[in-house]
Amino acid sequence: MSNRNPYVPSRATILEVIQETKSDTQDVKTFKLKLDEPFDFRPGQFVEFSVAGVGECTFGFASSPLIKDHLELTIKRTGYVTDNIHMLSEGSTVWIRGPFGNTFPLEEMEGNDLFYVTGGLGLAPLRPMIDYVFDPAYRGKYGKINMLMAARTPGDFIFAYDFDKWSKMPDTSLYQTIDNPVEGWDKLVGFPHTLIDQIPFDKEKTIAILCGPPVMIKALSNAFVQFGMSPERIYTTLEMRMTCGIGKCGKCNIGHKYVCIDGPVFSMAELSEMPNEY
Amino acid sequence: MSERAEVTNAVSEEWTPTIVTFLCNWCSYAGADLAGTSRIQYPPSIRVIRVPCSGRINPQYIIKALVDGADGVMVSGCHPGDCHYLEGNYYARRRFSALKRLLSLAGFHPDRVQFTWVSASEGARFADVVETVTEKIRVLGPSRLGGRDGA
Amino acid sequence: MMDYNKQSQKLKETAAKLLEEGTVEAVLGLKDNPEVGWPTPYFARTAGDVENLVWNEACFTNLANYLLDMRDKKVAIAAKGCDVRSIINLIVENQLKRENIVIIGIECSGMKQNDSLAAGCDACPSSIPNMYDIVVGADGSDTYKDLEMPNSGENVTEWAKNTTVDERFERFKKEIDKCILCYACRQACQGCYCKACFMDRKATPWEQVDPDTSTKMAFHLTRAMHLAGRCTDCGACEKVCPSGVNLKYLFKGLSEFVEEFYDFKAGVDMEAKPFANQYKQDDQQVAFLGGDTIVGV
Amino acid sequence: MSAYKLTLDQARAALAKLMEKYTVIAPVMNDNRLDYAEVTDARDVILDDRLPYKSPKETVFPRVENVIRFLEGRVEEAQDIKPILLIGAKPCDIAALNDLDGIFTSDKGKFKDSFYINRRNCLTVVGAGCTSKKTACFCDERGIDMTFSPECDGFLNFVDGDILYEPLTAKGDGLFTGSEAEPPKRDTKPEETLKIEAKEADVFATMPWESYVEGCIGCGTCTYLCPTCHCFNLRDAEDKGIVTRTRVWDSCMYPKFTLHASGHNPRTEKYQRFRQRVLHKYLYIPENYGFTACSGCGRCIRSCPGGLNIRDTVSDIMERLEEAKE
Repeated sequence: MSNRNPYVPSRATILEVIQETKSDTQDVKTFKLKLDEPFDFRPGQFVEFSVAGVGECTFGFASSPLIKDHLELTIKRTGYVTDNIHMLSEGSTVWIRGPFGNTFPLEEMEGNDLFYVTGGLGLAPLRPMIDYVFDPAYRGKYGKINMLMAARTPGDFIFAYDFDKWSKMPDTSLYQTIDNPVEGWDKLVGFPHTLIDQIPFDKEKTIAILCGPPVMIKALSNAFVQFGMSPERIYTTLEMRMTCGIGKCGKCNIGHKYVCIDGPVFSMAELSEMPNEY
Repeated sequence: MSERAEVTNAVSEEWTPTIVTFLCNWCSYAGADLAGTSRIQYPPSIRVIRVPCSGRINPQYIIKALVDGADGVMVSGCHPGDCHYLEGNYYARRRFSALKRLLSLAGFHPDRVQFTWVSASEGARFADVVETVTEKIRVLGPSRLGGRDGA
Repeated sequence: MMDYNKQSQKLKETAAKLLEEGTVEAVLGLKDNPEVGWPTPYFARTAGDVENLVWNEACFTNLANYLLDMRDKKVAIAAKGCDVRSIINLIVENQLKRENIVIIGIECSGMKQNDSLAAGCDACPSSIPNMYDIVVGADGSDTYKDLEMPNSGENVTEWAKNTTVDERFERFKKEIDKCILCYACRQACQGCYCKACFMDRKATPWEQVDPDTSTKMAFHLTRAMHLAGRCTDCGACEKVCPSGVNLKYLFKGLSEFVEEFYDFKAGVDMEAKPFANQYKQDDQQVAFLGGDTIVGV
Repeated sequence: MSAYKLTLDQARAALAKLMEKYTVIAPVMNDNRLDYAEVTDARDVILDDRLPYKSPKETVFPRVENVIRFLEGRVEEAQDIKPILLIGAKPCDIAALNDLDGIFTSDKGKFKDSFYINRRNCLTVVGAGCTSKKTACFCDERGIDMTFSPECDGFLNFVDGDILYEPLTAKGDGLFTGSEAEPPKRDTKPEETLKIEAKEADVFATMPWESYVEGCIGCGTCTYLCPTCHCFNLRDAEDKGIVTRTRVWDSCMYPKFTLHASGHNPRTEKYQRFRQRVLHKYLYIPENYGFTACSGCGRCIRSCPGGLNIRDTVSDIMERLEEAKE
């Protein structure tokens, strides 16, 4: 760790703004950023992203860690800061500090099948891992890959432009599901935890990686455990209200664990020992 | 410092106050429009915010304008009985009377907050009202809370 | 005169009876708390808990607020005049149901906080609560004695008539400067029961502490405005303030205004409509276009 | 090091001299209340047995503090720091400062907080003891000697109406001088009896939390006055085109403290927030840093309008844990 003051952000410039969702709300955008002082990060980590004069927010990385010249953040418009972020256009100056948090245990996962289950925006923090594993240099180290993506409506899928590429990867199955039936939709319908028994996977060899709203994570992990998977093999990445990202501000603790330094990646085995307050 | 002393000391004759003005869409805004199309002259002191009804104006807006340094606030709606929504301005009348008493108790000069009724056909009256209100506030001088952006 | 021991005795007996009969789930009262220096709120849930209840000259806490946490349960409350006024206001505003509350009306001629008369007691109109189910008189008996009240409260309207705008601003500013925006006044107020306060929309309480005073002014003025015709003058805001901000005069002045011009007083009539939720076609048009409300139209 | 004996008047004169070099914070009367505040006249300083209303944590962790300034294309640190001399800090407040040091500067925290360190380096602390225990004080149960604290830069002892100054570090050396004397004898430190030694699971869900918080109105005064509460928020403010990021206190007793942008809130109920406050001090910080972050000053108990009592709560938890063991 460098001597740099972890509170001081460095400058970044927005290269491109991508409108992600095509539904009526259109409330998710991906921001492609160029950093003045680039840094390396690992899948699972997050940054503190701020607009000067507006405020700071926490976001997980949404691009592959192997891309070195820029990074991407996928942001949903939900509050004061994100409203203002959504008004930014190409060339705007923003500020970034990070990376913070722990990472997915990629090395420990080698040799296993992977099963990603995501809900809505939950796909974004998993994208660094998905892209990392799909990279030809690392793909051989992992077995079969299942992906189950959930969204409210067909227009609410983020990174839809990548789905085609991902589904054509070797030994990979990609499933999409929406909450309620819609005319013209020929893929799955229903909440992810009701669907995992329809998807063939080897519960002894698979590691499940979940990300989505807290309700979905709770329901899904129960479903996986009932299905016979061991809690050590289920990983999730949690979200919490955060201010500092370095374990000082006292906001993101679950018991004595701080999501910003001990997390955000936890296995279900770890979570079951923590107080149920997330 | 006394409010009136400020005037003589700091304010030149040409100073025009900034008056945040809330106008109801159906009467007073149309009245202001009529004043404009009839080319009636009135001081350039008001900053108009159009609202659906005077009953829709949250007292918080008025308070916020004052504490953030507006020199005055003016609110105008339909005459009582003429409300487009039948009774909105009756509620507003009660609320604003209380608000004016409150602000006066807290030491905001009563002349800084003005409520009035102007109908769509009273273009001349609108200009008249703006002139009266501007003059009253001009005499008081700039708001003592006008720290922000030199308002 | 007041006999707090006998009142305590009567309160305990009544509470025990109510709990034993199962009429109520809990009796809301006060228990002794030497560390704070005055009794603090306490829910007696069993007949055994009743021994913890106290009644003495420092029982100034307005308990009406705590009923909001027990909305759908049947609760008895040890209530003074100010508590009852607050309960009536909350019933008027549909927050409480009369049938869920058993009021043990305790006669009170003013409470003491730190050896001086507690905030609000100086202007209390009567030693007898407006509404009650069970009587606890000044001497612990079943009849009220109708004691003489201090009646030394400030008449804010009179004060305002005799001061200039600058003097009034100075008083307001002096109080505002002490404020730390902790919102204890709001939390303790019976009228401030909103689930989401206008001040909480964007930021958390202490985030708002600006170097300038505008946010503090906006908070107190808007809160006073929201309490127009709803403030029962219980003084809870001043009693809990950690920095000693005394802004109750604003609320009191508004109450005087509402009573004078609209003939409305909060906490008197359970059947009344809330002040700001009604109008009369011939409402007085006070101080429209110019004029000083203080000196009339 | 030896001690120096001087009269109260001599001490005041020395203090007046020190005020040229330092911003002196000491207990002074402020609106009929004893508070740690900046001293403008050395005669105002009150050194007696009373405990000031607020804690002195603002000397190192101000309520509102500018930390970063955004300039054209770059950022700079924007702290405005003056050397501060804190006089008359009570042993409980010194213990609490040490707790804050542990949280913000120790190696166990993974990151160090440079804004805190900057201020801490500029702070000199001179303690003063208590002679009697006040209502709601429970420093003895927390293992703090109310008469003396060795963890500061110097200490003022009161001996027969005179002052005996005892320097403890190089920083505190030479602040006050007088005729040399022997430092007074010390009692042994009391034993730390009030603490929770249990697993999270044993305390978190099994204790009757709702019964502890019935009086709570959610005003947050407890966290405001607490000498060890240190939760904060970062907030941007713009003034005439210059954006400054400020660090402001926050409080876990407010519902918005943990509200997610999505609307989900892990702590919606009063009892959950109170549980966080108690367990953060008595369980989570001990787990992470190895000490309990409560100095037993009793401020939260004395000032609570609802009569919540952290000491009674913790001792009730201890009793229940004992019972469960048997």
